Amino acid sequence: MRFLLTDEQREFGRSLDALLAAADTPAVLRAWAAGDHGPGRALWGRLADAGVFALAVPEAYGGVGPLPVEAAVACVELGRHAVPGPVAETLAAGVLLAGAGGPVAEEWLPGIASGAVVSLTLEGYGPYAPDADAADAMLTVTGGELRLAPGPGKPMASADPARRLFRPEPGGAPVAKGPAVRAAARAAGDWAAFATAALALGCGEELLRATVAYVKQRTQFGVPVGSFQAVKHRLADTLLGLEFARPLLYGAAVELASGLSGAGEAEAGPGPATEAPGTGAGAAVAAAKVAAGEAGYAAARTALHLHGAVGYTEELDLAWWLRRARPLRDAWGTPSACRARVLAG
Amino acid sequence: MRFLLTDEQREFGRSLDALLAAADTPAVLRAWAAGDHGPGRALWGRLADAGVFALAVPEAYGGVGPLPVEAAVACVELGRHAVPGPVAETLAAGVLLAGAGGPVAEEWLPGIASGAVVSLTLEGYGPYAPDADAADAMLTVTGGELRLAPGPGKPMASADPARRLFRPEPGGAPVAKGPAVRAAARAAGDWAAFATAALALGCGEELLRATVAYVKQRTQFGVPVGSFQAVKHRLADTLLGLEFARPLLYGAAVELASGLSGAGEAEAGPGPATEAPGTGAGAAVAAAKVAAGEAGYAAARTALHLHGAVGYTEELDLAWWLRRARPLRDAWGTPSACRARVLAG
Amino acid sequence: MDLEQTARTEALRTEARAWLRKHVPVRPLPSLETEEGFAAHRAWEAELYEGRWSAVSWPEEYGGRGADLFGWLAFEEEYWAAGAPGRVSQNGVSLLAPTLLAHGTAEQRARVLPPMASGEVIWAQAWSEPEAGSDLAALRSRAVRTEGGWLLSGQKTWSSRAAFADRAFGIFRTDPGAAKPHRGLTYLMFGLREPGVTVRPIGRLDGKPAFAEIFLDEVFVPDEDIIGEPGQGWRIAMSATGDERGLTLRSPGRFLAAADRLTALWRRAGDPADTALRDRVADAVIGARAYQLFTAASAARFAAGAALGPESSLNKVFWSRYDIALHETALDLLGPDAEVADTAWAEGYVFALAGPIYAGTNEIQRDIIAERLLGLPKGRR
Amino acid sequence: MDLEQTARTEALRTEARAWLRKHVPVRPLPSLETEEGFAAHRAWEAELYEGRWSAVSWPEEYGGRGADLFGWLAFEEEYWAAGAPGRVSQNGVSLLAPTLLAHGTAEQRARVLPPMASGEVIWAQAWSEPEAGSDLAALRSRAVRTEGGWLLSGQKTWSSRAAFADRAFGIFRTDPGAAKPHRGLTYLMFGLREPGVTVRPIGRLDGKPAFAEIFLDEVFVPDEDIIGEPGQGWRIAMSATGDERGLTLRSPGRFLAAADRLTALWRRAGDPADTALRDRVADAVIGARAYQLFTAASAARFAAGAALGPESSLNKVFWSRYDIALHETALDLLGPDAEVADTAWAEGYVFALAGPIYAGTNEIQRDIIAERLLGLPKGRR
Repeated sequence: MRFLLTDEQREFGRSLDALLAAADTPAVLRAWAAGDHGPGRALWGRLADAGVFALAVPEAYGGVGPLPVEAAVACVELGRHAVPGPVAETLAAGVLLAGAGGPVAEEWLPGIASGAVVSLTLEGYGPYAPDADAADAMLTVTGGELRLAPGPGKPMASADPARRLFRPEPGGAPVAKGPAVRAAARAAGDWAAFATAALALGCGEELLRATVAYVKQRTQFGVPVGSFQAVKHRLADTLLGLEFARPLLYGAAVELASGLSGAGEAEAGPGPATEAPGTGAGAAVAAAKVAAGEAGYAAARTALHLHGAVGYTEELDLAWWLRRARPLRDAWGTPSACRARVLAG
Repeated sequence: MRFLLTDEQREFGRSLDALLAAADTPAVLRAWAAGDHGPGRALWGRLADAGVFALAVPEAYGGVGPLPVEAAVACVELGRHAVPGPVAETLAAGVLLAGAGGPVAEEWLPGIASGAVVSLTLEGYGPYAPDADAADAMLTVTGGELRLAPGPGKPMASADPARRLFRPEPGGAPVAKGPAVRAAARAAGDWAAFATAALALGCGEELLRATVAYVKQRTQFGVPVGSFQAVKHRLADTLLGLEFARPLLYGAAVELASGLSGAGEAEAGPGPATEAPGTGAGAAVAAAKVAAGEAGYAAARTALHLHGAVGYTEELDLAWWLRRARPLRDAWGTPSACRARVLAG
Repeated sequence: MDLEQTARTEALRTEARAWLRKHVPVRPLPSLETEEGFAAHRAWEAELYEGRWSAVSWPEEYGGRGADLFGWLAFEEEYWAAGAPGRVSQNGVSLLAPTLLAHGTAEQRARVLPPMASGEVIWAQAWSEPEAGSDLAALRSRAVRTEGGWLLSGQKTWSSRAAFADRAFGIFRTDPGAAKPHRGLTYLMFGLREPGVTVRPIGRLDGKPAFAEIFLDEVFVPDEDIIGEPGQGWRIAMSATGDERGLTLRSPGRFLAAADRLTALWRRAGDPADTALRDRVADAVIGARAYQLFTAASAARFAAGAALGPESSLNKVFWSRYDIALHETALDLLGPDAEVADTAWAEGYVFALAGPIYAGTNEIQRDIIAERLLGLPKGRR
Repeated sequence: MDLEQTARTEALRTEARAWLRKHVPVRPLPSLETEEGFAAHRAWEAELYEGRWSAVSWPEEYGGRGADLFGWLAFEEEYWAAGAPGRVSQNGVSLLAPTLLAHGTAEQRARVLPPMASGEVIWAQAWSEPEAGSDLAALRSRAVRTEGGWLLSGQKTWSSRAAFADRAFGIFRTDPGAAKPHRGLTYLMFGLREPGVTVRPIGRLDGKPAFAEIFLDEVFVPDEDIIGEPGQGWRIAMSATGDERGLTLRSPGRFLAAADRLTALWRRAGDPADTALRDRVADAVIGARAYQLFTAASAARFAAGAALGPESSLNKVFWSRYDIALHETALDLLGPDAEVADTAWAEGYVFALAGPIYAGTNEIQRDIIAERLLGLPKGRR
């Protein structure tokens, strides 16, 4: 038994960390929030070169996937560095299109593997496609029909300014339909939740790291704030939440991997996703999502509180992480919806 | 506006406190738990002499009630001193019988005012009549019919050893029935919940007091345990819970008083209680019950934790309080049932 | 024990309700934390002043109604129940004004209070400094004596709404050699558009310039704008954060109205089968009522002459937690729309998040509760 | 990354499952914390020993199966899933035995371990003293050198199950003049029925004599019952509370089984419309899985040679909170029957309440997490 990342997987994470640390993501986020998607798109290109988006795309379409463990490793790093854009949606779109197959898969999957940006809505989840204005395509699935939305519709501001919300405009001809699309949409929903859980975990890790660093140097009453027991215990609880979410995330990755590998042929073309609602992978993803989402949000509440007034502002780069923890907690399955799913199996 | 106890009310509380402090309630509790109700019955007699049980009995039947504010004052003291026996049930029986009227009221109400012990079950609440083995009467209301249960049935142990649970044996002829009984049962249920809330608040107060005293003298690592910030903050939160439950309790008392005074004639004989489910008094009682019940239970968890191993034993008198906080939280309306009632109005 | 109000309080309530019904804007004003919204709220203060509602607890001579605490509580209940706008003059009315009434001169009161109440002059607080958050004794900004007044230099921060306000008040170090850091501080008022003042707005998490940094470079303050004696600033400031301040920082009326709005949202949008959310809505209703009654009891004790002291720490911890829980519940009720910014709930949530941080962090409040209400030994914290 | 087990682990699991299916008593044994229940559990240990299941991780020569951590985890999952009885030999098997295996002599191991595994000799720990709870360095009980051994005097307390146990182990002060209080302590084993020993049972909150005080008055301990060298007691005791101990104090199998029972209770007795309780049941399921996977990852790192150290503090805080939350959920599901004592859930609840207190209070664990995992400065606490 080896419930540990391999050396290669850890090295993959470290290389993404290095890439992103050098990328000045706060500057990229500021541009993205101002409507300039150029630096963000360029960063996506580099992440695609590093192999991130190919992880959800089967080999037959120019990818290397599906590789959920590696996807979790990657999304934790992207979350830690607050990469803007519809990361979870694009990975899920890879799974959706691979499951749907046909011309639309041929058309879009190689692009996803090499850095195309895709937003997505699925029946049964929230109505908003994030960052559709920055996306090359916006997919929707309703009633077992997969469509390319004709336009993004009117943007709405999110609590996270580096994120805009769109209700896909209705219409557009179906590009795939039937039971394969339904099954693929279920698998894509699980992947979107799974990737979002990983982003939330990474986001929480960075919030904790930054807060620990802050309370070590910030003094009040002549001593570091981090020497007060109330502060220490709150940070200990924050770490506890994150560290017990992490194994659920990787446990879900293992479940997703075993589900997918059991249906090898589905990777090469249309075919039923192996798992029905309520089976292992879906429940495992839901468990990971609720734990990581809540832990990331708790980390944000802790970070905000322990930074005091300055944490309540846009002054620190920290604000980018603070504002996305809650959307990540709720996207692709609120805690309540996830808890219901855990027991539905 | 004067949302404060009068001097007389405070003096009443102080005198009960003095009476109970002299009564060695832990010894009374030990006897009660061992099945010897003598010392407990004697204490009830003294409490009746002090006017406690007359507070729920109208003047026409030898009482001075209903006086809910004074009843709250009294029950907080009885809770602080962990008086054994069906206190809430006996007070509620007073309200029930006063509302039902007729011969059964004539027969039992004067006795209640002077120290008779009565247990009670009401439809819509839990099935157990506590301490029926120590009671002079056990009342039940089902289907709008008030009965004297023929016997207490088989006892079951409660988590609080100074309390036994009985399911009243079925049967017995109805001694009153009809809409007046239904209305009286509703009012009695509110009174039982209200008195239980006051007992819970008093229980929590004593748990906090004892714990504060303990952590001031207990040292670890060379300093009083009470100087650790984690300990201080936990005790501060415990106080907060109790202090914000208290005004809800007295607020409910005021609501009960205004409901009752508006139906003055009901005090002298059968007549509808003035308030229907969901109206002010019921919702106010439910709010007080959930707040006091949760605060008392939180105080018990805090007390147990901060006393460390010795708090986990029967060695300290504290154990009598620790073990009743949770039954008081759940009796006559669990937190969940009370929250539903708050919104039902 | 009763909850009856005096006839005077009830008359005030009735009059307020009638006036508010006629005057409260039908459409919500734009956010108070924007330039446009600030102006709209300033105009609303003028309207309130016109009706003598902008500072009900002040003496009548300055535009108030001489209402006692119960009158103020009743007015606040009516005000927020009517859905009336946020109070842009709050810093002046509830922080500076009590200080002036207690420690100012008659001339200062007559000069400062009426334009404060009318919204003509909006006041910002200049309290915190970058190195002095919870630890006010670490203040460094200084006032140096000069001909006919003082010259202020230094930096203040977290000044709410200073981006759009007119004047500010705060304490400054006038005697750097004082034996203890709490001494040698002086309470001063100054104009935010005077030479030497630079105001740099600070964006709140939601991007709104809800507060600012104030840089002061030899800003002249005439003697007439000192409150109390030089060197008494700390004592004066602390007395203003005392009993009544603790009671009036957040009125129960705000939370009663918010709990009502939450209940309405739940009845409209909530899944009745979702008892997890139902329980949280109930807790919001219960908490608002608890806070209302707790405050009523405190006000009654205060009116009877009791000192409240550290009780206000209970108050602070309660409402700051309550406010966040209420808004989190609302956001969870909204489902996917919770994420949409620029809604009243989203703005209220961001506002609530500051609660545990400002006006004494909740850690400090809980230390005070433990040490001063429970008598636990002081630790090193 | 995978969750595949080795063939050896799976073989152990399969064999355990088959054996347990045949042997686990159909009716639950009486409570372990009563005299009758203690005897019944002792007999069950003999049956386990017969099947070589009472100490799977011990070497085969002492009655174990030489199972590694994964084998032990798999066995525990099967054991608790089968509804098998609580382990009356636990203190000996999981606390004293690892110490003997690491620091004892071959003679001690051969003499002590087999009767421990068979339940013939049940061991109690004699660790805490009245004045030394979390602060073990304050231990006062002493061992004084005598001909061929030592004489123990003093008082130990919170000794789990000492009321019915046969022998005990603990550390005693042998050198009162040692420079530091941690030095001068010696690890000893002694009989609870020896002359000079008085055992006073202490009732747990539910009245059961779950632990006891041990009074020692010149109790003779022969040299053969010292573990390690005199003066090394602290070091030996600490090494036994180290890595593996942190992992094996509460097995995930216990909580997986408890979460399954809770889910079954909810499906049977729960109101499906009550999402508030549903969410808490889901959290129990999620938490058990999280703990299982967290432990699996720790075990894998440990097997790969890593030191776990303060990670076990995360573990302790997690399971102790989890256990209480799970039992509170069960009691809330039971409604009015929650109050009835002597049910399995009620006994489990009382047992769980001790979690945050023993084996290092959760306050101390959180200090360790903050200081050693997050690198925060030591405070005065």
